[in-house]
Amino acid sequence: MTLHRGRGFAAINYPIGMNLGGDPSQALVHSNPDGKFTVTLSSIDLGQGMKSVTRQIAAETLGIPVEDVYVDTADSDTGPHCMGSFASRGTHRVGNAVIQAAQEARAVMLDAAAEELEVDPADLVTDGQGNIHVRGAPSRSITTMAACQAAQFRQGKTVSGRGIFLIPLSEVDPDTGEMTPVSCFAHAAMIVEVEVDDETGEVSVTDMKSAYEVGRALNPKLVEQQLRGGAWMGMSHAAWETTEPYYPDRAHGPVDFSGYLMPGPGDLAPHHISILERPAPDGPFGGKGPGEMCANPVLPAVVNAIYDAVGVRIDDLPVTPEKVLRGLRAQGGAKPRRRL
Amino acid sequence: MTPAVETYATLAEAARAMASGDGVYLAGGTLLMRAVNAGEVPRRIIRTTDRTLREIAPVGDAVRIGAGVTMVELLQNRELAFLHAAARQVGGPQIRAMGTVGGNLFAPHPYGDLAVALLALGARVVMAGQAGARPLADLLRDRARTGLVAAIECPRPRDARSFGFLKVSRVHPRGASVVSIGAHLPREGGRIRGARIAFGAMGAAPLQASAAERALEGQALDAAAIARAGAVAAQGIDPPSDSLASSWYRREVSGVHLRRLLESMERG
Amino acid sequence: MSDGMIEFRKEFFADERDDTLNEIGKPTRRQDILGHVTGRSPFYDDHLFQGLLHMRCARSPHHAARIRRIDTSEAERTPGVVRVLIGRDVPLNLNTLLSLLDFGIDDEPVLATDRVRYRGEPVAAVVADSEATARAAAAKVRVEWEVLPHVLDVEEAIRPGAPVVLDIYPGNRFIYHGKYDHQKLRYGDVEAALRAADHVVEGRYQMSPIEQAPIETCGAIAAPETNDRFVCYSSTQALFFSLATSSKLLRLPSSRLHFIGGTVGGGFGGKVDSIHEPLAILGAMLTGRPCKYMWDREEEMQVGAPRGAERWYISDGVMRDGRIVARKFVGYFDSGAYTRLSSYAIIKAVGHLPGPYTIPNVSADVSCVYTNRTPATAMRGFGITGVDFAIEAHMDKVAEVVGMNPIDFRILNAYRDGDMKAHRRSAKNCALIECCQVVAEKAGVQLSNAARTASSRQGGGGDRGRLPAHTALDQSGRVEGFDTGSYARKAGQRPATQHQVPAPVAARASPATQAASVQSRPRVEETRVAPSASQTTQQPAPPQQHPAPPSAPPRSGPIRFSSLSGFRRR
Amino acid sequence: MAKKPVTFTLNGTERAAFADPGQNLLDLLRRGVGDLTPKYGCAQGGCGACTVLIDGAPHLSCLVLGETVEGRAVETAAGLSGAALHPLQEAFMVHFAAQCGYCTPGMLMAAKALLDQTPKPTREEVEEAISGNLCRCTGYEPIIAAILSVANGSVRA
Repeated sequence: MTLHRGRGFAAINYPIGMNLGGDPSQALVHSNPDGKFTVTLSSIDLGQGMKSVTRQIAAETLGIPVEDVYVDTADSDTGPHCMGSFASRGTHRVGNAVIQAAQEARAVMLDAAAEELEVDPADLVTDGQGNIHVRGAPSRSITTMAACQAAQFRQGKTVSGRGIFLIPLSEVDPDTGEMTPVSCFAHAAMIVEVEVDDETGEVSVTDMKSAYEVGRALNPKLVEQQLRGGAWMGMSHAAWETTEPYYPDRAHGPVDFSGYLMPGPGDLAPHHISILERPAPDGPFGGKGPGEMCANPVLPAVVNAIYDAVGVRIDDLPVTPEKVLRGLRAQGGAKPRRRL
Repeated sequence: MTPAVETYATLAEAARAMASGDGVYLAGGTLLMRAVNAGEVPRRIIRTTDRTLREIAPVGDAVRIGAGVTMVELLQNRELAFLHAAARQVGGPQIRAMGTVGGNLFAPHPYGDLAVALLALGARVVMAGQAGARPLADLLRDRARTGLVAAIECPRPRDARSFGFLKVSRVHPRGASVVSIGAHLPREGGRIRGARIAFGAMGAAPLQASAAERALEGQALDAAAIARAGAVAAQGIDPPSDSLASSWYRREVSGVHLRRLLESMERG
Repeated sequence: MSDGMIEFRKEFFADERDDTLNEIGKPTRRQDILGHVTGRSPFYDDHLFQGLLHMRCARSPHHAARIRRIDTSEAERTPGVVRVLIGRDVPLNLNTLLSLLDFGIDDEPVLATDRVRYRGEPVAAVVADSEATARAAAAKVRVEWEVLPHVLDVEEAIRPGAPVVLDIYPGNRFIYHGKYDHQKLRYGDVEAALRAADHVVEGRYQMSPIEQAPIETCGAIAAPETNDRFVCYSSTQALFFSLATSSKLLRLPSSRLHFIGGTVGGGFGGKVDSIHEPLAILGAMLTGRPCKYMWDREEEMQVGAPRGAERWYISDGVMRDGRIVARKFVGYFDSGAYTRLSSYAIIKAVGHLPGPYTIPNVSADVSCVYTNRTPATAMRGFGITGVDFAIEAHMDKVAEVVGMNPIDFRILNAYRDGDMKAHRRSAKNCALIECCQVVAEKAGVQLSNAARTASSRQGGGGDRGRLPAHTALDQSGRVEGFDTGSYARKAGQRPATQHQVPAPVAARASPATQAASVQSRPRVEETRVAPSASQTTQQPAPPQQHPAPPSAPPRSGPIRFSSLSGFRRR
Repeated sequence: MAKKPVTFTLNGTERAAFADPGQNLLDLLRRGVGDLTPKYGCAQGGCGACTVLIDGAPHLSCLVLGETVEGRAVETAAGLSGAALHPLQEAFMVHFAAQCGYCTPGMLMAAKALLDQTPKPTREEVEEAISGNLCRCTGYEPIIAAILSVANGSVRA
């Protein structure tokens, strides 16, 4: 037996959001009398961190600490419309809606503060710690709590805001496919290292080195969650998963997790991630959406690495030991390429 | 549609209750409760709290293992160290805490890794209410019509190095078997006497690789014998296809894995 | 910020970023993390109801069959069964998901009445006082089947004489723009460029069907609420999508529906289809009791829509120096028995081609093909993952043919700011080259000098930014008699029948500019943010009579107003 | 058809419930007792989302016949924390070891079972201990890191 090592490369870009019906999302923001804010959405947190990233976006925009914001979603009686959580659209679309709503609420808060401080609201800034003060004169300040209280108990203002984000539908030309599919793209490149057993066709992924360009990592830990978990899923798509192991035949479709294969904790490969940030001009603070593209480079990188290791091209996913073994048989054994 | 659950204090009572044929015995639950959850509900679920089912005791050259002993209990017993490699490969920690030795004999393809080891070791099955024991191989040939298993009597390999176990799966550390192999190769004067090779996931139930056994019988465990055994490993075996592997693949690699197991045993 | 496993390369594009923000960029803990680690996060099944009923479906064992008769009497007699629903109990038993966005023809029943088109298609839904009873009774629904021929492979399905999956699509392909049986991409003259290329490299790639496999299975619990409404706790990924679908199928105004969700045990695209909500609500409507419809794991894996299979053929024309001069795609999405979202995935895929590379001649013919398989739907990377696999596996082969290092080869062909893309918009905000460089550096791969010094911000545009002088067009796959919604209506006309719900912030209207530019003017991709340049109340067009497609099923009533999008269809 | 009374301790408190014939422990805990922390993921023994400890050992509550816990001690994630969080919970927060959170209660119980027996596990032992629990979001790495951080007393970011 010989274990053959190989490396494979892939690079991708990824469109953020959809070109469907304008792909809109909305947000409402309002403050309690004590200056604690609620963001109301109907967006879904599937684990990607919708509640958390919109909370940070709202806090940044309002100019208050993140602890002073709570995101409430998704109750159709209170949350305004959102297309949904898919197509890597959440951070970008909902984030922009939240910015707009928070800007409107912030403007009221600053108006209220200005009235209390008897200054021009245009001269006011927030310090992100719960205070509003005159630019260049920190002593002339009021807390965000006092400003919101004043707005609601003395001045008769609702400290609230409404936001929507919409990219009008771009028609698609039937003859040329001309369209504006989306407004921004995320990027990734990856080298995957594999070991291939030339007697059994078994493949193990032994290392991943990636670079992901995400616009801006609004929360670096949430981004890391997506990239790490997503690359695991990409590896899984490459060499484990299928509902139809003998596609297009429908026989032997798995009905449980013994038959539906995914890499276990003993199959993990170290994944060295580099994050690049080229802000999207229309993204919330430049953010794009890392949630889907993270998986994509792994699939081709794995098959390219297998070719590098033993010279067998697997063009049908998933890679199975059987496909590799048949490929090895067909070419009379391993033919390492070692191009990388 | 809703089962009657009957709990008996003794194995004998449970065995009598089973005699009518419309009951299913509940051991660790990992097989039966899954079926119940999926709507395959027997009229009667029969169980016993009989402690003797949990006993492990030496019987001559063999160890008698109560059918109700779980994988975890087996793994905690030093007398049964020769079975640990196989028991450790059954399911994840939860399944090992629940699944029993008796239940493993009835696990459908591709499960039943412990049974593979037991088959290779020539274990015998003690049925409730019956004197004596019958070969496990008999029970595995027809698992549908059988009584209630009280215990397994498993011969202890005289030399720990004469027994080896290997499980091949596509998910680690817990995955169902592409193939599992138990090999018992007792040696007398350097020659293999009474070779037993068992395969799991190569048929509806664990089965013996007779051609490989014949190839090894009377031979020294050397490279030539190992190669011959590997080459004939799948002879006469028609393994099933499933989502883990096709029949073709199982046939192709069972010999490779057998060879690797034997080589590791040769190295000791 | 680097612990060996992750690093932030702040030196790239630093001049385009303001890194002095308060909350953005901080590793703040998740808002929901305490709920998660204490097990208190409320998933849809974590709401308890007194007198909860459970729903299970009886399903087709055949890939394709005519239904002669459905006999539910034995199931109904089962003790504990409260009600058995069949197709006629569904107020509007025909839907296509993207009808909410006026895209596609209604094609899929909630419960099949006369035909089944995939193994596992539901024909009846049993509502009973326990899950076990519902399961047992579902097995007692008797159906007289007349088994029909079926087709499981995309390329077999489009051959003449193949069994027709959906009568409204006799060629087993979705119809785009009422005009073609596939979506076209035409940019330059691919055939001429392939002839002129030094090498032509061809490949065929197959993406497998994949289950989203969230650990929480899909489902919904509906209950009568006070004041003649229904509350629905749901695992949906799209609250208003599911609400609007329910509203349409149950003929209930959206104001009578109260959807609660937002805390979902994984989705990955598998919780968009809005299968459970309408049936659970219907169960509650017809019994007056809370009703839960939840898939078990086997249903999740074999009945739940997977990421569909895709087959791609790629032909590249490449010059000896490594420049790709032509790339041609032929793609088939296996949509399964119904459309769900595959029709749109193809639009998304076509807008993505030829991947992140600047290639002067590109064409694609991509078909949404119906087969007698489980309908496909969205999954992480929908429309992109499969073709990216094909493109990047192919790139590796082409790099080898021209004898280049695979990373040098990517960088040589990478798109840069100002380049013209095949969908006829200028590229901007590119960063592929930098990602390639960072990976090469980390892996110790020696790049050529040109690749090492390349930049996404330099060298693009100019000739690379111009549209091709000539684009070869054709009429292959032309069909007659279809009109599949506003998405399809491009052919010079403006969308005819859409209304936007006037949203409060959209009051400051500016004229909508949806002008069609077929293949002339390049446009920079720009986002119009609603308040500044929003598309708003367009004039309703005069009612338009759509020609009925061949043997179309009866459409769903004269007027529908979607609470999701406000689109109206006649 | 009669329901059977079952008495057991749940997170240290004596509880009584009526089990339906054939009812699994997962359903008994969730609907009979109202402890919603064990989750339904498959009812096949494949995902571990329903993991509870019975007499200290990890079990798949979906495969345990409800009435058989009579007299036994059942622990669920609901019992992990009182006034303070369990160190594992703290570690899962610090290490971002949960995304959707659905597998988390079962994962925590599998980890607790490990650390109760083996306070200083190796990475391989951690992998083994959580091998019966599926996570679809994280790729396991942060979960392993969180568990190891408790073992080596360095719950840290």
